[in-house]
Amino acid sequence: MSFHIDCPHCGRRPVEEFFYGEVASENESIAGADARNLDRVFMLDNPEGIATERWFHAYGCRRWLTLRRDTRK
Amino acid sequence: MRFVFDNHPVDFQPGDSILIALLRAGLHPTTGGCLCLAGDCPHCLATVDGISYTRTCRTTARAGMVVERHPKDGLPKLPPATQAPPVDVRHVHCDVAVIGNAELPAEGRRVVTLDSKSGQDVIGIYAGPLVVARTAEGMLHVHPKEIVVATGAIELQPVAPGNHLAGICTARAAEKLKAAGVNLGRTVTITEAPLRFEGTGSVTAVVTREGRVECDTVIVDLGRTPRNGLARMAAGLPVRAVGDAAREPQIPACPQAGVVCPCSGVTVDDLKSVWDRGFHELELVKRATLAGTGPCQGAVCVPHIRSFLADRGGKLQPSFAARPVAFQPIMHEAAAGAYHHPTARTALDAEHRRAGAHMERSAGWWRPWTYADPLQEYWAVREGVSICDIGTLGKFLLDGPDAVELLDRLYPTHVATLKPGRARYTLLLNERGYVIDDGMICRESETRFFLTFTSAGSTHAELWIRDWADAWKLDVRLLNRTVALGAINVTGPLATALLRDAGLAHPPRYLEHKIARVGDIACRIARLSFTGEVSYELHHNAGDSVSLWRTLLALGAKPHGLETLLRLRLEKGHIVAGQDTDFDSTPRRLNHEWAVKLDKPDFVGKAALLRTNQLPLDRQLVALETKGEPPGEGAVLWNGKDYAGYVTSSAWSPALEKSIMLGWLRFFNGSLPEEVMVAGKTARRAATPLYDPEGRRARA
Amino acid sequence: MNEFVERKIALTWRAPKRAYDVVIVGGGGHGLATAYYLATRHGITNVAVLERNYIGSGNSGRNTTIIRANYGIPEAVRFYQRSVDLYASLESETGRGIMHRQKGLLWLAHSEAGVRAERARAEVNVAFGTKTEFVDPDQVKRICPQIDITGGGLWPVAGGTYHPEGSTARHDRVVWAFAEGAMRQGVDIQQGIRVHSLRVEGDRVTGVETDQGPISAGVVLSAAGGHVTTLVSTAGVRLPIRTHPLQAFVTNHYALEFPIIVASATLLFYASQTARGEMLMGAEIDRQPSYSYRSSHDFLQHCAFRAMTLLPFLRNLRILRQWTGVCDMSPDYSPIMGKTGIDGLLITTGWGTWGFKAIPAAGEQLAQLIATGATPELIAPFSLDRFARDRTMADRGSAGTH
Amino acid sequence: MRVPERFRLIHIVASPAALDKAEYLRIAPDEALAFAAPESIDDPYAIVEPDDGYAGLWLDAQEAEKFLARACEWELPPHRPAFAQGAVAGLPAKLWIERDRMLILVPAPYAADLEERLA
Repeated sequence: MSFHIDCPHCGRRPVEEFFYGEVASENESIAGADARNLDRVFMLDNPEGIATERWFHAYGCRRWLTLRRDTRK
Repeated sequence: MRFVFDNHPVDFQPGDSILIALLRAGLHPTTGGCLCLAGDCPHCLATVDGISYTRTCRTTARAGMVVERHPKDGLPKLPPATQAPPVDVRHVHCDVAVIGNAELPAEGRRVVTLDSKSGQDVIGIYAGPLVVARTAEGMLHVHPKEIVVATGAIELQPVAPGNHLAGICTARAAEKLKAAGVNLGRTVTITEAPLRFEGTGSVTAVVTREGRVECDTVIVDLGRTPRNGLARMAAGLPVRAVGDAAREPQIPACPQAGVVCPCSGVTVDDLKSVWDRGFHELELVKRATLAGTGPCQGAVCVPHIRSFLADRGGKLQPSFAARPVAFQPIMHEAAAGAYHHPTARTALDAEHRRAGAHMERSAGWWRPWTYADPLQEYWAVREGVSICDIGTLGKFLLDGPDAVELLDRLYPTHVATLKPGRARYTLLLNERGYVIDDGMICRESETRFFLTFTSAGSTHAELWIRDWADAWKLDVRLLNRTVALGAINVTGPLATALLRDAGLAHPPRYLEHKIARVGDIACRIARLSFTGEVSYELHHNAGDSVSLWRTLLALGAKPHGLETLLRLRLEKGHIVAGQDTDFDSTPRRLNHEWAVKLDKPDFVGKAALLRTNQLPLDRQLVALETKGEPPGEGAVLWNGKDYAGYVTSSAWSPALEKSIMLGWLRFFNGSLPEEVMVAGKTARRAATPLYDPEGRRARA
Repeated sequence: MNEFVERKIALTWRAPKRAYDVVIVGGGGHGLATAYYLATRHGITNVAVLERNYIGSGNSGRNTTIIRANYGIPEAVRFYQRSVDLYASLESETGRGIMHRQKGLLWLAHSEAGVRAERARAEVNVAFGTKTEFVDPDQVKRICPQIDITGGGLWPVAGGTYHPEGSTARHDRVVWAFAEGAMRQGVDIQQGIRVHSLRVEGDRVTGVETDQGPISAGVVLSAAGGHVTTLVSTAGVRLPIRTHPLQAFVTNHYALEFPIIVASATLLFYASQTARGEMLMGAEIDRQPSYSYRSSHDFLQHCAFRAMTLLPFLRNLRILRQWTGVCDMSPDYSPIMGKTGIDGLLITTGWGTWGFKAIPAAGEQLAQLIATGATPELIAPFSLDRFARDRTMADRGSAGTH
Repeated sequence: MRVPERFRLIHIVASPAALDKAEYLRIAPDEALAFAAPESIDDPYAIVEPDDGYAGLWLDAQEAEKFLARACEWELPPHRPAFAQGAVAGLPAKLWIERDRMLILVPAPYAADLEERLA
């Protein structure tokens, strides 16, 4: 599956220029040692539909971007 | 002008396809079947210049070509290996790509037309959108905003006994043959499926409901179905079909007898047989008979199978999902524009090769494995002074008001307490509390840090730092210096003396770093130790690497390669992330809890460690020693008859005169066995570091 | 006459009932094998297999049909060896041809690190009863003369492992042999029925909701491939699974002159020749999750390039078709089988790129779990709670391709 | 084609506002390359370092167009001069495109690969 990503710095580029970086990190404490932590680090969202994802433009600006993508398309 | 067909010369006229030339000469590239001359059917496939499954109707004859029939019984042989220069690729950007033959008002838009009649064969429409075509000049990758599919229609082929005979063609094919001056003899045109074709080899008569007619050629005019595979392949993309490609498919009468799928040799009786045993879905019928899975990918058979299933099941099922490829390229063409994944070279790469080093790929870099004699290289470090190219290390500069905050949250070690000019070893953990890498933190000023990571971990390190800095919205500046800086490790008991000879009056002390000149080259000098001896990492502008390397060699240092480095560090019990670690290596499993400060408020992986540290341990990375030859890396450890783990690193230690290992050892009844069997020998657990346990040599 | 026309297997379709002892969601190899072993080994036949499309339409019908046991950790070696053994006797057990061919599998290494990994693989394989031997480049060339040992000058072969029990079988035939065998014992297999959620009362599953109404069940097994997360989330169960596409392609049909399976973890590709003569090639999963069956040219281009690097005779073969499946990838590259914390709800997932080779063993073991209520020892290490227990089954032997 | 050579550039990481004040090869909002060291950067935390990490060469407009048509699958910006970055011939490239010539830079460890792919 191949598609294009609009990099806000570099422009439209093929997906092969990017690293997939999983879902967007949540800006929250990283030290809560509870079941929620286990859930967060292993039990993944795997949306069959719109996903909010982080991609790293490895071949260009080498910055992360956040995008929304339909995983069914 | 002639080409060769099964060892016979065949004359052709300029512009002739191979098929036309053969038919004009009274020859046929296959045993027969209804010819379409439009690239849809499998009846003209032959081996052309060694390439099988070539459509002779779409291949222009050239003098000297070698054309061969596919074997009558059996399949074409696998071809021999050949060499050929890569096929060229050209990228074209446009507004509209038109596939086929459609008049489209340009209206200021950039239009690219890809027409198979002009030799542009489209392989597929992919997301992007991207249209990939094969042309006489090479491969064309067209990047349009929208796509128009104007590929016309396929003429239906007849299903009836005898449809495999030569001398049958479609109506449009007949027109082309007549125009090319091919003698069709006595012709008869049929507009509905016949009861049968008669003849041996070639058709001599056709029998329809109206009767029997003798002839030399049967012209079949049964209707058309859209040639829309490319459009169907592109569902969800900005593609529209126009003209005949957008027409409603014509469903032929339910086939009664004969071959339905000429590619796979599937008959109407086969369809009946699988239907009667419960295979009712088009896809299941396809899979149970292999109809539609041959070279024509269902162009001939699918309309008839749909008709058959509608007749039996009462409803018309949709056609198969269309998938690439539409035009079948050879692998050499498909691979055009692919580049082999590059392996990086340090600034000293040519120096190593000139010195005759055996180079190895390691973590994406070419690295010298050994220059000649690994034992000599080893003793140069242990007893003299030696240099190693460590330019592959990940190297970063970090600054900013939040730099300390960021690093204290990223690393499991204390950062705020590190004084400028000092350096500290650190692990990197992921959120699961597993070790993903290790490295050094060198503090330069209140806010500026120089960070190193392993060669294998350097790519990930940048992603990791930037991702967390973004997530926490911390104000930092990060510069990746990995390829901008070269790095040379000067190590051995005589290292300090060598640097003094190079003009460095005040080398840094253990775990300190400073910026100073070595020879006339400005370096960041970090005194660390991976080898167990006094070591200075000289980080410098990569453009100066060769000069610095030669200066150090001239002062008497000998180079050592990766093999020696791995042996030296094993004697010190230092882990190599990725070799000695596994996907689930917690610091506790690695015996590296000393490197994790759980009293820190917050760091990546802390929550996971607090949770997993409550659980009983299952295994640990331990050091082992044994007499004689070193067991192979990967060797299994046995505790009596029980599997106990495996060796991750193994080498002969010349200094200790025994074989030493790191390996994963399982707990038995809550404790680690003291002795295990490996490669038929007893190995004992040993405390690390094995070499110079007090660490006096590195600090000397 | 086409020898590949299926002439024996007969599928018997029945009208659906509203209640079963066991409902299996997903009519692929895993779901059907579990139904088969439930019926034939344990006499449990009040079972429905619910398939949203046609049987074998998901990864079972899209995979590249390789069977092997040369995994990297003891637990996996034992489990997959059980599958290799069951596959070898499946034709005689079912009386149905699955075109099982033992071909031997050659797994190539191209660096010191790769050699180290292959040596480790051979060691742990032999320790747990799987035949795998380390071979040097000369032996590689003898076993498969078509390999360019210089790797096209780019990736010279430094060694590898040879796994003689590496085999292939025709994927559809495997699906149908299990389906027919289950149907004969009275199992209901329903096609074209979509399960959209699980019915749960308290912490116990009671059945499924489908587009054709509710069906109640004492036990529900999710064998829904890449769609497992969506399905079990309706019962509040969260999984460590991401769904990724895996692509493959075949060439046209050629004489059967490539009798072996070749793989390279460094070049990330593998190749074999199907019983009908297509050269079949695949690579690693697409990096980003997706449920899309769309194929990419980037995959075709790079897989073709890497394949030709090691097998230069491929250069002049014509490509017939490329396709895509969607894989349920686990974080440790090992499957997840068994209980979920919801009574009566079982899963079989995490099959990633290695599901086909596990079909008989997974089906047999899950059937035993359903019949006895106790997790068999062979699959106990692969339970879902291993992530909470910090006992992940990290397997370098399965990471990468097929 | 000629052989790519190691270039010495100046690499700057600084606040976007500080970088907005001059013309640079702008890699990212807070990162830029310059052909010469700037006189000053208005950011106390700015990192300004000589950078030997790129290798490349100047191509004339015709050479550049020919090379990019086969090695670059994305569209170049229309204006001149222009800075662009992305995959070229499978390498992470930085392009400085003037009206009649173009500088192509890749990480110096891949200089040999660029040379091979230009051939």
